Amino acid sequence: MTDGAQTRPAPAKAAAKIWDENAVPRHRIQWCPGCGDFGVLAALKMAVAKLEITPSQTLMVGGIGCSGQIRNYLNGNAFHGTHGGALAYALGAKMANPELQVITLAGDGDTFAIGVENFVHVCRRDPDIVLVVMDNGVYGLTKGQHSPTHGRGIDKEYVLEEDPPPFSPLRLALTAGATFVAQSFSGDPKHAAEIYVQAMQHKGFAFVNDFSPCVTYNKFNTYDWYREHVENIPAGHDPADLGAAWALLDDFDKRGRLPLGVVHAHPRGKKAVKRLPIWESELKDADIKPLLQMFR
Amino acid sequence: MTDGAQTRPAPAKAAAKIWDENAVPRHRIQWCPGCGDFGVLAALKMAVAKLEITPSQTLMVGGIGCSGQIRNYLNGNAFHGTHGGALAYALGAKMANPELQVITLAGDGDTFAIGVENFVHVCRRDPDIVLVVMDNGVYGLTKGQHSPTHGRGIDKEYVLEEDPPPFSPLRLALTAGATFVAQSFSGDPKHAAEIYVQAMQHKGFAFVNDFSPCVTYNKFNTYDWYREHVENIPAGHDPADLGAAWALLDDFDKRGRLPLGVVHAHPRGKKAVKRLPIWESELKDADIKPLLQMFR
Amino acid sequence: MARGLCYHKDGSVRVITNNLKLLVGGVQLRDGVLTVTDVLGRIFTRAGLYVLEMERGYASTIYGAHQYDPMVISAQQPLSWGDPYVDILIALDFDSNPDAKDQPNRDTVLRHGRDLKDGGVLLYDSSTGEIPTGDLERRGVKVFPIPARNIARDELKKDVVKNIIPVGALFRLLEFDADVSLLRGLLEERFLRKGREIVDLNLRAAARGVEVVEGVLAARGWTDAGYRLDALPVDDPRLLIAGNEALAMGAIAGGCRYYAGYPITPASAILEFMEEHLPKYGGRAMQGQNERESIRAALGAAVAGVRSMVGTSGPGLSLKVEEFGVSGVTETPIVIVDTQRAGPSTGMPTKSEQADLFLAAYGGHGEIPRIVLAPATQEECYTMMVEAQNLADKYQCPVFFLTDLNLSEGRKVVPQSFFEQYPVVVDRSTLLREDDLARDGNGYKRFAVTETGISPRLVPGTRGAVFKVSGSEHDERGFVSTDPSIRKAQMEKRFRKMATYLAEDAKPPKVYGDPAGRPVLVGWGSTRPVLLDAQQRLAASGTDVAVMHFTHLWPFNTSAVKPILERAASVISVEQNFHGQLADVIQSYCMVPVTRIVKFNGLPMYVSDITGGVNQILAGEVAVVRVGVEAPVPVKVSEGD
Amino acid sequence: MARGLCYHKDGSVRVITNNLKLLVGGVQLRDGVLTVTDVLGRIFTRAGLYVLEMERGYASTIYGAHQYDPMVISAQQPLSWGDPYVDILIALDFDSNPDAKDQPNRDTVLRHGRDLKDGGVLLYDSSTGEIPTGDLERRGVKVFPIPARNIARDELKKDVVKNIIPVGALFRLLEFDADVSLLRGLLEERFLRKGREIVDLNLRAAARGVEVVEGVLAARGWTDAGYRLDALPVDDPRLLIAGNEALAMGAIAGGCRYYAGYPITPASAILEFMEEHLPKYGGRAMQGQNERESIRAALGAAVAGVRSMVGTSGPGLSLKVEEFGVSGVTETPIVIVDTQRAGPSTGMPTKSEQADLFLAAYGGHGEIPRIVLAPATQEECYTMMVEAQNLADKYQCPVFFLTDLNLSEGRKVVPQSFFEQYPVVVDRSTLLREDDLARDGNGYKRFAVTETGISPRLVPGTRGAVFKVSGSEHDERGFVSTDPSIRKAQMEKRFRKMATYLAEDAKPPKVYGDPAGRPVLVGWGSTRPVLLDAQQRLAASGTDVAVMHFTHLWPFNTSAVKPILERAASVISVEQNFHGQLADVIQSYCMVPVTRIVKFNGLPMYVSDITGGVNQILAGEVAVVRVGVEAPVPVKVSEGD
Ligand SMILES: Cc1ncc(C[n+]2csc(CCOP(=O)(O)OP(=O)(O)O)c2C)c(N)n1
Ligand SMILES: Cc1ncc(C[n+]2csc(CCOP(=O)(O)OP(=O)(O)O)c2C)c(N)n1
Ligand code: SF4
Ligand code: SF4
Ligand SMILES: [Mg+2]
Ligand SMILES: [Mg+2]
Repeated sequence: MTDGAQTRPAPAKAAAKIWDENAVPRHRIQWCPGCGDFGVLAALKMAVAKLEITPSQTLMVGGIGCSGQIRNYLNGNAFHGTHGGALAYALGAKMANPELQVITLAGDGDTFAIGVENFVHVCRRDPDIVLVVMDNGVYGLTKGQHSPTHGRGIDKEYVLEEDPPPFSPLRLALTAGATFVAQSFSGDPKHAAEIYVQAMQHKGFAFVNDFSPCVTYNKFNTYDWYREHVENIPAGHDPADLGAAWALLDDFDKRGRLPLGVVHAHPRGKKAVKRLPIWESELKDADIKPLLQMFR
Repeated sequence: MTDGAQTRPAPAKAAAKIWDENAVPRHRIQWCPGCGDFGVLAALKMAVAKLEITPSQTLMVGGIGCSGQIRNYLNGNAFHGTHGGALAYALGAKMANPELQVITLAGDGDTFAIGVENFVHVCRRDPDIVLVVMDNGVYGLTKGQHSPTHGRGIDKEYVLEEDPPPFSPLRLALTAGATFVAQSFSGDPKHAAEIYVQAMQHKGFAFVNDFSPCVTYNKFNTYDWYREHVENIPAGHDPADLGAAWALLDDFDKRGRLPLGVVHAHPRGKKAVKRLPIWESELKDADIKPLLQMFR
Repeated sequence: MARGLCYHKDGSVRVITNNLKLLVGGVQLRDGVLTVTDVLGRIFTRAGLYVLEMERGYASTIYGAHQYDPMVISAQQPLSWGDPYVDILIALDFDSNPDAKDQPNRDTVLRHGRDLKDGGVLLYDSSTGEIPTGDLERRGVKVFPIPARNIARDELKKDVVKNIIPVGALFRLLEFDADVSLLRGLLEERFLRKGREIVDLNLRAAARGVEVVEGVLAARGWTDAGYRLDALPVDDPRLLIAGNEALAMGAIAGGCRYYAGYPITPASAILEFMEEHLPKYGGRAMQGQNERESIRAALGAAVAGVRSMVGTSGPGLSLKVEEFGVSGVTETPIVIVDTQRAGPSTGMPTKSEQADLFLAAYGGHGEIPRIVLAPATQEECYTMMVEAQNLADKYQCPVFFLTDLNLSEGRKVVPQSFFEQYPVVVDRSTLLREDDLARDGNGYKRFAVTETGISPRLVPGTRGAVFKVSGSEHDERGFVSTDPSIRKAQMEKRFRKMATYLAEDAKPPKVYGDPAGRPVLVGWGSTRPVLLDAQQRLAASGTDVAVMHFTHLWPFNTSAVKPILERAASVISVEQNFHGQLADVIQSYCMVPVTRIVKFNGLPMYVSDITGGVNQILAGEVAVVRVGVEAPVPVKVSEGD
Repeated sequence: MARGLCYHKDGSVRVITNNLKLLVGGVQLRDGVLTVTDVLGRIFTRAGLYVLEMERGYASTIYGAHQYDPMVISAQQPLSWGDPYVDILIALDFDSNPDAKDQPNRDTVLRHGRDLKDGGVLLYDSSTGEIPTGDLERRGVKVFPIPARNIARDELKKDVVKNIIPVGALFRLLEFDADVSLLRGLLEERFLRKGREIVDLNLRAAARGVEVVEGVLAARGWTDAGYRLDALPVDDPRLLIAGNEALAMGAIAGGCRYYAGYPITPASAILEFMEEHLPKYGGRAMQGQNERESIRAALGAAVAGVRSMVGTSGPGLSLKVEEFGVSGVTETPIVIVDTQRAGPSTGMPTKSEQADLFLAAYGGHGEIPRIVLAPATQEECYTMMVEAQNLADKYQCPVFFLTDLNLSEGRKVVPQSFFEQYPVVVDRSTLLREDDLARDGNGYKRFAVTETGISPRLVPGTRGAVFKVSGSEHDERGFVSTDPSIRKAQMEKRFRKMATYLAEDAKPPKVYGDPAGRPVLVGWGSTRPVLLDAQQRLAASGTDVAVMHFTHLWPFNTSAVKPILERAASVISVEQNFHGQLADVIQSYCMVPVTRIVKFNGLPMYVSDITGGVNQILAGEVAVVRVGVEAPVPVKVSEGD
């Protein structure tokens, strides 16, 4: 599949259209009509077009779920492995080739249930990759079971081990040391796109939790419900200030609101690394003689 | 192996000695001389003796590591499965039989590295079990590699994905919704024992992070280092107040101190459940006829 | 094999009664394919007919893919689902596939029209216009266009009743339920609490379906459609039940009181069943937060003494492998249900396969005793699950219960009395009672080395003793040890349990026909019905074969199998996987060469696949037949994970 | 087999030169067992002697267990580690075992004294008093009590030099390095930067050891100890190297530039080696936070085009199973090292076993192509790892590299020139170059269906094309599909790679001796040396057997093996596992019966285990010999995980 780069140079104008190539044609996309993931797809295309990224320079790693299918709905390299593993593949790919724009796209079940083992540690490792979670509170693809964010906004007691309360992805990310933590709403793709752009520009691990309603299996956290509960982060907020980030989350929680925008963004000093050797030319004259001395 | 219960009734005085039965004799314990885990073992025995628990009513689930071996160093039922799985086994055992005193004993690598997938979700589920983590900042049993708490107190930049910064077990527990979060120091077994007692009395998931120095592989976080950095939580602190818990952690962090004591304790309303049916007598008259109707 | 209508010698056409296969197709989630087949299946069942619905046609996406659901209906319990050919095709989709603009018709017709028998019936939604069906009509197919969507939307002003219109139409052309009593009965059960008018609206919809059909019959001057269904007297109530439902009930009956699972197709239904019903029996069911939490929690419950089970499918089984060893070495009983789907990796999550035998038998580092069972039918899903619960308890090791997607989700008619009368036994005699302890005093050894290999198990909380249980090698009391002699004794003790199992509990494969000097078809699990169907069809065409079918796969029962296969003329394994996994195992234990008919393209094994394969192999053309056409389906649609 | 001293016909005793086995034992972490054997091993190697140190004796706890480290030293490369019997026993432990109060001596003597040959030598630390060794002396054992701990503590005032005292003593009684030049050389390399006095102190310690020995010799009127070692001229420099070190270097030489591992015995050493050295070659090594993160990150790096590897042992391999399928279906190359240890589950983490063949060959739901290799020696750990890197790249599937604890940690002398002269080839010709793309234009298909089954692989970032890679079944471009014909084509394409591998790259098993009409011993991996040793010993006792040894285990090379084994008189598989896993595979593919000599008690396979087993089997007594004594070790110590 050509990335279009070679057939035509990729000037800003042309860029947008390139992203429709090497992708499942629109009419064959198998999301339910109205699925929030359409908004994420639109926002994602706006973002990569805005940044004039070349598809061949991109590697999208999809989770398993309705959401993860997004990887095949636009141009760019795509990989998809096991449920919950997306972040770990992305970590390795980025460590191997820092020149790639690595974007991880997964669901809330994939990332926070089975995938939390990777989420927590990738926040600590801070690879320069983006994670967009399509958070719909359910396991869509398996027909609507509860995900770790299910119950958002529902006022009830959680009295049995079988039925744990939801947790906050943003707080978990901050606790684990994520250097970029943001939230968006696929009901507002333009705004979401702006946040994705910042995430892609961030040097380090950039986590965007996107409210992406499941119109089929989550009848509570609907578009309307989100519209009533989301609120943009005030202009005054300083994302670099971790304390302010926590305070902001506390304040929104108290007021029963869901923040949209960048909660925290504070890049860590990192050591620059080159792409690892791949080609024979780069590998052929590896001399192991110096290693042999230690065995004498 | 008898738990001694049947050979003699278990009055408070006798209790203490009971815990030495059905256990690896002291002189065969294979921890390094001075290992912090000796302190945890002493504290644990004090706690169960104080509460006059019967060994046969106890189920200890050990992690894999030097620490996990503690399960065989005192009386009581003990189970030990895979690395990182201790909390999940304990969860199932407690759900099955709420009458058991279930105590999970594991290392920081076992719990926070490979086991974080269970730690986070068990905090949410809030089973009425105790977890004591023997936190030494290293993988002791595999000869000293870094655990997720390695680097505590070391002032350095973390500039590569290979070398992630440590995280705070207490903050992670609070974020995930743990209802009892405490910290102890095996250098002070008496105080640790008091905390274990509170943990065992807590109705819900009780997490105690115990600083348990590895004298062989962690030459930085030594007994002396801890003695210089630990500080008891002030009497005024209200563990029931979650906000206060966070504030306390912030305050200690700012001052470069490590809190000892109960940071947070606030039981959730829970539904009482009976031990699940086990014996033929309890199982034999299960009538499935009512279920059949749905297939007509 | 007979295709299409039956002809009298005089050439006149006879109407086929109570013996047909129909297929309902449409767009997933939108067109209500399963709503329609559920209504049809239940009503036919109540009418005393046998319904078999073992082929699942859906995609691993929620909306928009092509979905279909074939159904065999007959007066007797059908031998099997037979072949792809259908008598009646009901196409619920009303729009054209944008990828087939040149072919102005619908996915369902386009994909399944070729399987429609000569003289069969096509019933399709013509709301967006009629479609050219000349080619079909030339084959004698009777075509009934019904603008169901439009009728529902424009006349009845309620989109959802669109599903009932083809039901009415179908009933009319099958001259079935003329007084609508059966349909009314079902509708009232479902909707009466929502109000009589809903029921009436649905009945009007059905009536409109009838009208349209009658219009076509009149216009074409047809007296009938060539097929009819007659209700039969029902001796005792019948159930239309899926494998997952049957095995879940078997678990409850067998004493399982703790269940954990992580959602996965096609095992999720077991989790949902258990979450809804297990608490009624004093048990608990938990949706794990990941694959390992579920099996570990289940093992924890088992350690506490409760009969415990997990259910999953391929990917989830792979993620549980390390826990097989925990169960094996700690001797903690666990039943592991694997509703096999097409792998490897995510593979084809909504397609059926039998490719996890290797994983169940050989998965895991090191070596543990284990038992692998594979039921063939919904009935065995129930009875063998009761057995599985007892075996796990007795042998204190993992018991794998292998179904597959078609068996787990496929539905079959089973008399209610079958479940009511099956004698369930719950035997927990390997558990220690408090008085046992009192008797043998202080000496309790969890891993006592015994003749049978089975060591009495202590339930924690029992006063008088404690256990030390470890995944590390241990001595009889459970303390960690690497003493070579202790290691040897414990390994041998654990594996003696498998010798005991083979001697006391393993059921030999069922043999149908006389294998001596004949080709023997071997198979396992859900393919038994097609194997027996193929055996009859081969006999009819003059080829006598015997069938050997395995439900108890592991440990392999060499002494029961080898002598039989050594007497056979040849051995042909029929499996839904690539390698012929059972074939490899048989060769390893019996050292007789096994030729293979394998199918791994996601479609069910059909009778004609087997008869065709057998003829090729017996003709000496090949040793391995890989079933499947090379031609891609006529319509391309993308699919999900 | 000859035990103890050699006697002339005239009955006088000859001194054995440059051919002995010694064993150093003591308390783990405390007594410096490995420090002593490292010093000995390096010095003997420099002296032109061949050292073989393949038996690991330690516990899965850090401190306090009994540790021992046997070492064969000889003038020629020894055939194998032979038998448990030792010529010289060096006991570093100086306190008595509280569980053996009645026996006032040390674990080392108590455990290994019985393996000491008649006329052998015992050298023990007598700091806490002398011990009764009458029973040993009655067998002609020369006993040398040395109060090493006291000398170090009281005279030399430095505890650590206690380890050098027995070294000096040993050298004296072997009449080796009389001018201390070799010892001084090593000590200077190690300690000179810390100061001359450290070196001198150690030399004084050694000298004190010499004095004590001379004291004993004089007192007993012994002229010598019956053994001596003479330094030999060294043609080219020699290395004393472990399997893990050799394979890690092989990976670097073979182009691996990304390594990930989660610490686990005995694989951790590979991780530590890679963390230290891989960056020097532009690569990166990462300690995973869990078993899955490590292999997933490695797969991610491989997707990015980098040669990538993970290393683990049993439990970690079980946790990676789901990723085997990802590698298989996404056709992402990965080398997976499994340093096998005794399972199942946590099992015996510090004991060696060969019980993961089933998992490597059959592990995972569904079916994937895969390659399984098992080197036999340190040399092959290097050369076959280079091969593994190329195979993974060419066949784009998981390549399993099975060592075991003894091979991975065991050390052997290998000439440096072996590594310097081995012609390393790095072949990445299955990767697409930008100009290839330009040539075949827009049509890039990641999963193109080819004759060989191999599809050219795109490195992401290459301008001109992109890939869509999925763990779900897919079409040639990588888009998800369940079209039956596409599925069939992709499954067959993937498995054609194995046919290509067997035709182009699979190395047949090595056969030693003429199998025709003879018993054939089959084995795999690290047991080759003992197999060949046993073959010679059997020949000496009049039993001619051939040996067939596998390094390329999977896919099974039937056409290369079956004809040979069919000509054999009988087939005897020798394996360090319970089932005889290779035996089962051979029976499955060759359909010849395979008898078995299996050992699974944690001890290495000894020559006498094989010769004894072969004689039993050939005598027709049994079909399976399970090696191992039933008597527990004389001293009970608890152990850890
Ligand atoms: C190991 C494993 N377990 C279970 C599944 C089944 N499964 C597929 S998608 C999914 C969860 C999807 O939920 P989410 O990640 O929130 O994505 P969504 O469909 O909601 O977008 C599950 C459990 C699987 N594919 N692999
Ligand atoms: C699946 C698996 N991977 C790796 C190991 C090896 N292993 C044993 S203990 C351990 C970590 C121990 O660290 P910690 O949990 O902190 O316990 P400690 O020894 O420090 O008390 C590891 C990685 C294992 N047993 N199982
Ligand atoms: S099920 Fe939910 S998440 Fe999945 S496609 Fe439909 S709306 Fe979207
Ligand atoms: S290695 Fe460390 S943790 Fe392990 S026993 Fe020794 S001191 Fe304790
Ligand atoms: Mg979701
Ligand atoms: Mg630790």
